[in-house]
Amino acid sequence: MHKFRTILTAAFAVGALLGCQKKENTLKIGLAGVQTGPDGEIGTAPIRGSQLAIDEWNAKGGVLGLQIEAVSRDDEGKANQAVAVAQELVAAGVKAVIGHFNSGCSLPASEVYHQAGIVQITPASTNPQVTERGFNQTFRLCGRDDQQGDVSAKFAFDSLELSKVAVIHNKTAYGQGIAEVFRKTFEAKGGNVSLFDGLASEEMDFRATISAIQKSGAQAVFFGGMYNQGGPFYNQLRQAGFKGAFLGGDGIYDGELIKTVGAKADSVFITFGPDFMATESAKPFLAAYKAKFGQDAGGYAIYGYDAANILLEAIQKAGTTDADKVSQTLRSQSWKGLTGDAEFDAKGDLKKANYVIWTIREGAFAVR
Amino acid sequence: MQTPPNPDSGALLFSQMLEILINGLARGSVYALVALGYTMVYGILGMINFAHGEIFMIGMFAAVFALGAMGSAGLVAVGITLPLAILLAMALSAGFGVMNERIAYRKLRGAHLLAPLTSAIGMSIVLQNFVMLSVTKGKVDFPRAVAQPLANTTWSLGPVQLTALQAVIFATTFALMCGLFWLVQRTRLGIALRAVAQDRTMASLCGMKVDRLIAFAFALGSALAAAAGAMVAMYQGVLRFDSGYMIGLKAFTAAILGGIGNIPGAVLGGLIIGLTEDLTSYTIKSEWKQTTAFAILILVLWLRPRGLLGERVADKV
Amino acid sequence: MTPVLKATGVSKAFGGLKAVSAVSIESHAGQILSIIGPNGAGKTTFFNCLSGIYPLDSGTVELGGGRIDGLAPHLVSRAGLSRSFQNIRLFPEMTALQNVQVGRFARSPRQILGTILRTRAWRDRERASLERSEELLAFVGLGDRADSWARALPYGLQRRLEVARALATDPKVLLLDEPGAGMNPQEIVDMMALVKSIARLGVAVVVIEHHMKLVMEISDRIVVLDHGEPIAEGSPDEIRRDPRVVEAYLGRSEEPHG
Amino acid sequence: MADALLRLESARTGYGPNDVLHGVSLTVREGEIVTLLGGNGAGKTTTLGVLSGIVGLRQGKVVWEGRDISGQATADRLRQGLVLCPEARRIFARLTVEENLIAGTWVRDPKLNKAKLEKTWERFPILGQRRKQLGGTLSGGEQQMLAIARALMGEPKLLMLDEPSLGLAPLIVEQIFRILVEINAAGTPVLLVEQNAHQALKIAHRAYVLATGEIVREGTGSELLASDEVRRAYLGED
Amino acid sequence: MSLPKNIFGARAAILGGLAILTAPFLWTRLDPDFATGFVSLRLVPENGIQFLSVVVPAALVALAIAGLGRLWARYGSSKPLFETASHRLFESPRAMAATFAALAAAGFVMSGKALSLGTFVCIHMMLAIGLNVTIGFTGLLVLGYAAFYATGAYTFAIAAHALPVLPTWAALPLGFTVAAGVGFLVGLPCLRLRGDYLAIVTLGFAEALREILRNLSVTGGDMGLVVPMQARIKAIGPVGQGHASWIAAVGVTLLVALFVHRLYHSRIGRAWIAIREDETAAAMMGIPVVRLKLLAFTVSAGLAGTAGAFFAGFAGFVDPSTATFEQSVLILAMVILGGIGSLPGSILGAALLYLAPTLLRDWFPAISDYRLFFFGCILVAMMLFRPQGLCGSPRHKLELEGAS
Repeated sequence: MHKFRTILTAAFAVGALLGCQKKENTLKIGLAGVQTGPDGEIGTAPIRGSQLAIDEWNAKGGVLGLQIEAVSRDDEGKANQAVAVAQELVAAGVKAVIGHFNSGCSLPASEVYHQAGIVQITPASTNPQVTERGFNQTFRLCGRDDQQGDVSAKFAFDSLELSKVAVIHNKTAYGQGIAEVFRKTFEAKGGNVSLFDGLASEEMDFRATISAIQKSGAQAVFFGGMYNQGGPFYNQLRQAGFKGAFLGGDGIYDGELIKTVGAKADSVFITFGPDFMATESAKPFLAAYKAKFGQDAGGYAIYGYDAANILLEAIQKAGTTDADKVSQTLRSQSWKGLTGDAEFDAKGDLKKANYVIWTIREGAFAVR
Repeated sequence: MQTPPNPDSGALLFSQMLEILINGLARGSVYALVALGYTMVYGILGMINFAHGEIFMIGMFAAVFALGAMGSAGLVAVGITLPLAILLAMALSAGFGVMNERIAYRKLRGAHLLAPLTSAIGMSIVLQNFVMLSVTKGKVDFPRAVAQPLANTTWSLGPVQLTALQAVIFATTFALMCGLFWLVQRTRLGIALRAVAQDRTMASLCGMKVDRLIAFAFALGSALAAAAGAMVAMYQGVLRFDSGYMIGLKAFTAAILGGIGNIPGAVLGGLIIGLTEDLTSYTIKSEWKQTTAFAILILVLWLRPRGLLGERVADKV
Repeated sequence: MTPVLKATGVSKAFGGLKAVSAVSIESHAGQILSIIGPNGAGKTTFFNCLSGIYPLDSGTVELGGGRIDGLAPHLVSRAGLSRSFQNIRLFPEMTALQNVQVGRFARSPRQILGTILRTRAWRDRERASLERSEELLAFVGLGDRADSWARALPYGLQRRLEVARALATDPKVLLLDEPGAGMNPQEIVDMMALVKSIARLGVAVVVIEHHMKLVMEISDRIVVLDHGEPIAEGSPDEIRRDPRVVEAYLGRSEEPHG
Repeated sequence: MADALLRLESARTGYGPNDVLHGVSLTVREGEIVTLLGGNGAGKTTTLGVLSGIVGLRQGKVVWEGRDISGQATADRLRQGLVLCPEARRIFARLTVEENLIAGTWVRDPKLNKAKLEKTWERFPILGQRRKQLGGTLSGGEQQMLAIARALMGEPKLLMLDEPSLGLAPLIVEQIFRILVEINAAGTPVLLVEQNAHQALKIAHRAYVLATGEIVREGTGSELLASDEVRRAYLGED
Repeated sequence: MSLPKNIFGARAAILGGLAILTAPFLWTRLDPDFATGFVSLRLVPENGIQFLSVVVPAALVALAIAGLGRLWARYGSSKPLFETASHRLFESPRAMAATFAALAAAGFVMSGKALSLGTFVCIHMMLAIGLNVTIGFTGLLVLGYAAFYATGAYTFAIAAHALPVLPTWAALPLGFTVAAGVGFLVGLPCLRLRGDYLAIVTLGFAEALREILRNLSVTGGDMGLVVPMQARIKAIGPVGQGHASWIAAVGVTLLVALFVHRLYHSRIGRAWIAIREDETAAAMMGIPVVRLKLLAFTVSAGLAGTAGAFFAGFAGFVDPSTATFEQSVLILAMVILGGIGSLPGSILGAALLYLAPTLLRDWFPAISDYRLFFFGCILVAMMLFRPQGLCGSPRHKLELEGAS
């Protein structure tokens, strides 16, 4: 038994050394999202945007008198990694988290933040479920898939006067979510979804699916997925002689899409926020981003930037980092950002989802 | 979920079935080309070359690199650049194949099954990440100006629409397969390859440089995979560092299905897998095509453990 | 006296080649039967047939009155036939003792739950198995090498270990495939003594051997195979004088008869 | 007597810790048939392995036409005409007869293949009849002929054979030995490893008896036929 | 056969060949012109310089470590150290209890991050120990091991939804039983196949299973399933949720290890090794080879299921990524790195391979993209230079030398 006690004491001693944490004099903010792997490029953009905002705040003297320390973590776009990252961030003592990128990551991770009582603002997870679970400190600065799918379906039925559409998705929380909302709205309006099918994320040859679309007699295709599949899908549709419209969500809003489909792409309709990048107020941000990271800001960078600014401002206004107070403050008023005025509803969603329809014109995205 | 086909569109349905057949065969012939590489290496070494899918991916990138280099040099005539790019891609991939053999396999010949398999898995991770780190995490577009004209040219053969792109794929695949057949079955080199596959000691007693012949088999398989890669890149329009994994797995499935080590078997297996997938996509749902492909594999292995055309070789005691 | 092992008309062909044709043997408890013949005569194939590794084309094998042909090797082993291999086939990554313990597999009852919980009954059996294995190691002269890796043992001792492992299955019949191969003269003498002492335990021993000296000294009876066929059978003295045997080994000395 | 074509000088080698050959020396001269006899495990096959270069030497050397070739690879020795027809025939079972033969010409000029094949069909008419058949489908005797023919395709200056009579019926064995005599008569020296002592000694000019890795007796074929050494090496008689 | 200068020449040839082959990837950049649809190639040194600036120092560090490793191998062997320690541990209930108590108590002073990381490490230890039963003990090549992990995880998640009264502890028997059952059914037809075919069939099974999980609604599709609160590991009194998970993880891992240890040191374990070493000889010893292979396969699958169900109870959600090839390869690499067939090896391998990339990412965030690249390099290098793994015995090495 003597040995046992020795071991126990030693274990405690070692543990105490490990567990000993130095006094904090910074405010830690977690930045989480996919940064490596296939989605790494698009996922890094909002994190960099947030980073930029935090740098600006630090330059101005920080918040509540504290310098802000960004703790950036890569969830690799994988759900289980996201849980691990979330637990790490909680353990690292972050007071709030901006992230994650993929809906599939935000969903499980937000449970961890919820339990730990940490404010989370996602700049890009559009799956409705993210804010549907009654977590009062989970916020979303972008639109929801149901809003997006809804807008797209109404546009397809009302403006394009389509009655028969094939709906294809990439089987992810995002893609399938948006596709299902599209189908629901479209059918509710009296339209007919002639085909509803999912594609594996690594699949790039869609000819068989396209044949099935043609067989179903669809007039147009709604694509719930990302640009890397959306581009080839569009090209192959056109090669197969399909002339109908090609609709999609924000996942295909990326310069890479245009590189793939070319300048002559026609009848492409994408739901996305209004053209924030073209506004005068975004210019300094875009310039600073390019200067810092040597790259043009991607579609979601600006959301990351706004999320950080709004979060820090709310902390400043609340005068504390306490999650309940910060959440309350966030809900209580309207926030100014590059993406327009943001007001959060009880769920943590934006009250006013401003999705507009974009199209490709002369080799660039343009509001229709 | 499926809308029932229009009763009066029987003719349309028929032509679409033919189209599915063509699409499935195009996909299948690509699998077949890649499967040949697996089968050759397995036939000669009894090892699964797990990095073969990555060689295929390297071939995709190499083709675009070659087109880019020619583009920079001002050479844009598709009729010249495309064949040249495919050849260059084949050469570069062959080099990668040889290097792969040299580093990850040669020392492990005759070792326990697990060792070469593991090093091959390691090699495939290395190659994939090398391309990701050195080229891009995102996608690369196959130059549209090269692929589009081919894709937009369609020929009607009776009720069937065949694009020039598909014709190129069929023609190249067919030519390469015939070339391989001729090489393996009709030439001295082919005899030597088969001899090495059957009895390495006797082959070296015949004066054959076994190491070089094995490296040659790797080069050959890699070149075929690169040709397939170039065509797939053209066909689907984009390529990514992880584009090789699934095709590699499918092609490997095809090789096993046909009876690994057996060249006609690999072709047959590739076509079957390709057709199965497209038929599943068309008649059931795209969602289930992987499942049906693997279900067929398991079924075949269960009923015929040597694959469809595999030979029964007596186990030595 | 009834034989323990009785093989009748055993035949086996590979492709067109008749490796073993119509070989019959009888092996009695406590006796040593040797099978000899030039290279490629089908001796090892015959052993593989007896031990269930190859299915028979025709013929029967009886062990203690029951048929064992057509049984899988592990069932043949359980029925009481054990063997060694021409090219030693130990389990190289196990100690000498563990090798022998593997041989006890079928002789200890199944107890998965007992294994996990380490019940008293399990421990008793495990100890019994261990003791028996140690006994066998000592019997073949490896008592002091119990914890050596099998692969690390010298060649001669590996052969002995293989014999101990075969004995661990409590065989009624023991087939030894070239127990003296690759040994130096002293080791061969020791091996002869060991084989004799096994027979004295009441086991029926069947030996394939090339060392004529070994064969002539230890055998009670000898069967000679050539081209898969039995060409002679008898006591060592009879075999020594049999011209067919000399011919099988040295080739024909005259032009073919008639 | 012509000069020594091949000399093995006190060769010592083995596998693992034990030596299999304890200093074996032998000589083959132009035009000879030399037989190497010995019981199982005497080291006959290992000796051929050393000569052909698939087994390394621990001591001693191999001298070919006056040059030390101990360090040379199999292919290089083959190119100089040192051809081994190995034990158990080792036919490429899934190659046709013709392809098996072509495999034997790997180090030679392929332009000569046609003529060489013609010659082979003449010498072994049975192989000519089966030229398109897979090697694995031949009978044992035919396979042995194919193995010899394949070795001959390599244009040997010295043909080494390892137990060509193994597992063959007596009539076939005689046929094989007749062929060996013919080959020798046509000018190719032969080094023959055999267990069929009587047949082998009858055709041999000279012979060696190998026992446990040592040459225990050397002499002409008829000398050895009459001696007891051979019986002892095989039958273990005292 | 080859002389030293040859080896040097060969190395130079390999390096030279690599430099030429990788040149287009390292030193050029593709510039697509979306207007014309052509692409051009431009020489840019940055790509290559960045890549080499990470890889070359890493290679130098690796060489230094390898040098140290050689010294260690020459002057002291790792095997007795780990094997003896683990043997002593698992043979003594008192040592087990002490270890458990010490680790559990350490949870009080461990940070939340360390607790979560530790729990994940434990889950992977269970997986590595389980896979070692097939690959290490019995020599059966299983490439789709993650499929059984997913089976366990989904089984528990679905059951917890169907039975709202299901307690957390039910995860273990449930995960084990169902995954073992699935393993049995998959193994039944497969075990007649040759080694590498088995590898492929299990891989195919894993891929098909992942597709099925992604397609069915009962499994929640790609989004996966959230495990109801009542079935998760909860805080107990002063012990927080993270700490409770850690204690449970340590306990289950020790039990799993003890289970395997006891099987290994019994007639069943000896029979498994015998089958791995020589199937025919094993059969001649009266071992029913197919039945024991099936047993190993079933037990191994069951252990993966246990780990999976534990994961579900711990993480609170499951998704199809539990069945990916990447996950399978990770577990395989743990077993191989630790040493095939060695129980402490699996434990060590799991700890190293799970912790190393995570810590690397935290300490050197700049090279976090390179972690998989290095992971692959380690797999290849391990097979070439130390195929027996960290704790393995040098048998495979001998085989290699015999072959060359």
